[in-house]
Amino acid sequence: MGRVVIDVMPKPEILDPQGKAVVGALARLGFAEFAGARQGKRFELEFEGEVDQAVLDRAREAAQTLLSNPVIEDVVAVRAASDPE
Amino acid sequence: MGRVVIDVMPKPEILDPQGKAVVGALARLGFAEFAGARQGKRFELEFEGEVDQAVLDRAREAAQTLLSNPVIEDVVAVRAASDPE
Amino acid sequence: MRIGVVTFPGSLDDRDAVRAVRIAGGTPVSLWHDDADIKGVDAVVLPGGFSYGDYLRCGAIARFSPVMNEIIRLAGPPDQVSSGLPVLGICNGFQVLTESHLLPGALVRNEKQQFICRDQKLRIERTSTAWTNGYAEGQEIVIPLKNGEGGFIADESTLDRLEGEGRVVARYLDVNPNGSRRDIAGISNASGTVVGLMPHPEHATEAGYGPEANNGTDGLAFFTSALQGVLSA
Amino acid sequence: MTSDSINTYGENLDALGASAPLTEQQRQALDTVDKARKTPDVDQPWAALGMKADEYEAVRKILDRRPTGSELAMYSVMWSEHCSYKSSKVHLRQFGEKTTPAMQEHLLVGIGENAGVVDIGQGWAVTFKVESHNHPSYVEPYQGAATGVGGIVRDIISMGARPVAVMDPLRFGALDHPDTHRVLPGIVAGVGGYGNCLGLPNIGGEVSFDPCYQGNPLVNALAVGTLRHEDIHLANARGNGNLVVLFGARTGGDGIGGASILASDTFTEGGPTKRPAVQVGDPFAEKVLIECCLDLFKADVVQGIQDLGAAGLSCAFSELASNGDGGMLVHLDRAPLRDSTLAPEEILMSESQERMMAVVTPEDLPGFLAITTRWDVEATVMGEVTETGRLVVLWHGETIVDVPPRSVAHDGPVYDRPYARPDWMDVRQAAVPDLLPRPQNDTELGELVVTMAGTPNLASRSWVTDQYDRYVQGNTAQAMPDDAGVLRVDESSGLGVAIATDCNQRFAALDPYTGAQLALAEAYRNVGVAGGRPLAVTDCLNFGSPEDPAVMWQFAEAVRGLADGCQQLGIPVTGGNVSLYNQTGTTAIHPTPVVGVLGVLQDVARRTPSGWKAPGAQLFLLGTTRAEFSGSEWAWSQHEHLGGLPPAVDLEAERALASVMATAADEGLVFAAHDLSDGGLAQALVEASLRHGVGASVSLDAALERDGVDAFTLLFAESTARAVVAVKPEAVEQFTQACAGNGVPLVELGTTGGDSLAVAGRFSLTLDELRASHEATLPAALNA
Ligand SMILES: Nc1ncnc2c1ncn2[C@@H]1O[C@H](COP(=O)(O)OP(=O)(O)O)[C@@H](O)[C@H]1O
Ligand SMILES: [Mg+2]
Repeated sequence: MGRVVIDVMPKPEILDPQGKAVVGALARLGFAEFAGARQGKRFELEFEGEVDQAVLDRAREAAQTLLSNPVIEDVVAVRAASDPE
Repeated sequence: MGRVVIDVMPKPEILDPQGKAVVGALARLGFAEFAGARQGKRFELEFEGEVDQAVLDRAREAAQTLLSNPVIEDVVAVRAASDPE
Repeated sequence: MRIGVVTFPGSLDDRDAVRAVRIAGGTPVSLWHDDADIKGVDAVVLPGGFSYGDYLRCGAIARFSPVMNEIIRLAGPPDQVSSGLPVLGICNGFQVLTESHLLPGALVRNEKQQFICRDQKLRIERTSTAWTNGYAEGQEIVIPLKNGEGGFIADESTLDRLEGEGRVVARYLDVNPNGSRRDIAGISNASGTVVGLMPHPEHATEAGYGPEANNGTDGLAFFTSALQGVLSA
Repeated sequence: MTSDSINTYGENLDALGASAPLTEQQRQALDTVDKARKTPDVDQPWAALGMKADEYEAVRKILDRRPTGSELAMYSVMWSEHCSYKSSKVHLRQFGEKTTPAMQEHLLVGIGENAGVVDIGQGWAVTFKVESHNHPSYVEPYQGAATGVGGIVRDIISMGARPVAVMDPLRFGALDHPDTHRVLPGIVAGVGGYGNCLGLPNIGGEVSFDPCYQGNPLVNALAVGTLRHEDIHLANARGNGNLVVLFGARTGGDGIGGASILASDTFTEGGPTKRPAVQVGDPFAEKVLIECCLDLFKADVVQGIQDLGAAGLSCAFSELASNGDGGMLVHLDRAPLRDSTLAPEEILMSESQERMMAVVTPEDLPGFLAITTRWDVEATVMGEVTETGRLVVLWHGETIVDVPPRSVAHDGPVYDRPYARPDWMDVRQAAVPDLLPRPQNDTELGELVVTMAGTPNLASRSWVTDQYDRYVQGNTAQAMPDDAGVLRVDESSGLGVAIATDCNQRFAALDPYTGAQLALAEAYRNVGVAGGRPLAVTDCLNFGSPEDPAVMWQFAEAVRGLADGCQQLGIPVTGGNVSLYNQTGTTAIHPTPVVGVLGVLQDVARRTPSGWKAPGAQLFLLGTTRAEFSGSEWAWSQHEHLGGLPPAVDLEAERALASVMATAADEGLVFAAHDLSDGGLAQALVEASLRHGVGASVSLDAALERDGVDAFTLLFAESTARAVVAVKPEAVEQFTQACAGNGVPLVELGTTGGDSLAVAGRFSLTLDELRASHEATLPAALNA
């Protein structure tokens, strides 16, 4: 069973209310050193078999059509679960 | 400016309705080869300075107290933005 | 006049939209997400709710349903000036419209990170649409707002363009409940046929069951407008 | 029918979950009935499953052998306090015994079914029920509260009704306690997250703060459904050869042992498996399930539907069989699983959410599956109804359960636990609040009105209620912050219902018998004031450990009080829920018998709202005020005092008040009416003025003279059977006569209007300062 990891983050220029809320909460809990935060999504897709380039291409296609909204989000990574980021 | 990436995923034994919905939608869009999906969160925290072990420890603490709900989620990675997963 | 109301799995306000169409004097026609046939309706309402649980992103999964493929085709490109099928997306329906790229921008989590339900004051800013021609320009109305992800965002140039082309249909007054950029509550496509609105006019069409203000029927004109527009077309 | 003969429904083989055969090793390890017979002396973990030694012995006796692991799982979970009501049953009987034939007139389905059903006229019926989800909400506030809403809604669906509203009586520790800040936002978000996503308007509830709930918040959830008389369905498995179909979500490891371990004993660490300790709800799946069930009922392709809640399949199999012909054969390995490693015992105990079980005739199966397919709901034929009188469960063909279903579902142990009025009640009741310092002059009195408007228990609840959709479905005539939620049931006639839930736990702590009646009286009054004619009661009895005789006494007294009260008011208890073991360490919560009352309005357009909208209405105070401060919000919030005897109950006066208010609503005599409860007259005037920003000018003199009390008492005492009413000027005469005719004392207070609350000769408070106090408290505490 192979696994593909897809990371989706809000575009840097887009306001990220969740990230803003996280910074506020971090500060209140004494983690003020983290002055910025953004919150995105991480998907793990399971695939029957090896994850090769063809699978990654398909996963990227899925990431771009369904798993992210290009108006506000970027697909920042598509990789096999074992690969480095 | 350093950046810490934190990955949080629903615990494997916990129902993940979002992941379920993603699998269903993928299948309808013709990506049926991805038979399983889980959806988690990815946080990027910004830090003024280098990200060293001490910062990562603090980030892990933040991940475990605020950014994840230990009852239903696992912190699967805490790393410097440039580090491999 | 036949107005279609789409039901996706997880749609909630579909029955309310049907009722609103009927109160306005139209004939509601129920449309099913899985059926590309829109039964020759004159206009379509995409109702509020949590289509597919709003998992992934609000409206993202509904956007790929057979009925939406057909609606997207009939509505025409967002910037075309000649008019296509009139579509009103309310709340989740608005989210479906932005996910479908029939309208620009996106709707994100409320600034306060909480679901909010309140009687919301709006100003109608564009009346040359299929859904707001029954209002006076600048008219202030109160209709319910209820959403968790109702913050309208777009990049500055898109916002400028929307303003410049007069495509902001309604703006929040008094309180910006969800952090929407420039207090935007609703927008339209270029021709004014497709309108997305975060608050719920269908919940303000019947005296006694809507907000206290103005008898609670401030939303009715969205539906009577559609009948007007369709008649005069 | 065996697993072979089911093939006669060849085209529906999809519905027969296929599973891989057992390996020889797995077969060896399986605890079958055969094996149980041959190995009588195996040690079984009955104690870890929350069973007592004599209960385990009783099971052995019923079966005439040791139970298999699966049987033990079923008995332990079904005989837990939560499922069997073993400690409460002997007392709850009173609800039935004290229901007179007259009270049954409107009762279509009474206690004992998934939810009671009440006839509201014109062929319409309403079903409603309140349930607790206290412990799970403490462990995981969001999911605990969410799944609490999900569970009660499934009860309503199983009766054949369309769910139309929810309510949420909530109780937390002190507002400034850190744990309140952990649990409250999550619980509120969970109630909203699930209810909003189901498309059910939230039309009311409670938010109460008291240190007794620190470490044990109470999350009660009430659901309401509507149906036509002919649509009532009962969950039972009748008809030899009829099929038992499991549909909805897949079964996972959620909440295994939850029913027995979470709800019957205080928390135990870890547990035997590393299965998830909490259930996660999927409101989308439940919304689809609602529509799917309604379509199934409409198409008439089901005999009955049972919801899966606590005790999951164990409960559904045994209750369906026990309520029906008494036999059932089940192939457990067909259950679609989310986690393929689950053992049969775990599948039987799993409390995975969003599942239902239907009894379907073989002829109806294709129609049934067509509907589940349309809604994309997974459905699996698990087995069939038999006439054997036995519930037989097979696992890959091996018999792992063979029991009389009644012994599991209905003939569990019954305890008449010892109870005794604790001695400390004397001390508590003797500690009257008479000597507590009071305002010294009118200025201080005015200041107290402002302060009280902002105490945690009296402050505006909108921080909570603004997170709930009250508009969806378009039938909400009235919701928060009015006294009762009012729903239209019939769109053409306007026929509808009013519902309120109430309980003042401090009153119940001072005297549980009276306290329960006061909860009933308050909910009844809220419904009555809105113009509803009260018809039926549901209750959620939240108490500490029944093994503590003092708690058991509180419980017995509360039930007796509630049953007597219902009898006197002539409205039956139609269903409810008992939640015991609510305590932190050995300290029990205050007894908290939450009572929900449902009333009928012939036309909800005629309801009476709680706040006045316009100047010029005549204000009257109905009822009599006495110096009743024990358990009051004033004594508690200003002096942290709790002692004495609670206010006197006068159910005849409540009935008269409700009757006047029903007439006033029908005949359109009044603009607004607000009942008096926590915080007394002062708080009622404040709330009714703030509601639409229209103040009032009142004089206390007439009331002071008539009742012989001082201004402080008139403003803050919590005497019952009272309301403030804004009467239409032209109807004063008629209204006064209605009061006289019903023996309801009335005294003039003044008129509505202005932007302040002015009390002649004493003080005048601007609505702005009152609003600032009333609205600041919750946001200030919770947004921090
Ligand atoms: N948790 C809640 N959910 C929904 N409504 C609530 C909740 N708590 C309080 N409310 C509503 O707020 C209003 C004021 O509550 P409360 O003061 O307890 O009413 P009352 O004293 O009339 O019983 C009522 O309309 C009540 O239904
Ligand atoms: Mg009240």
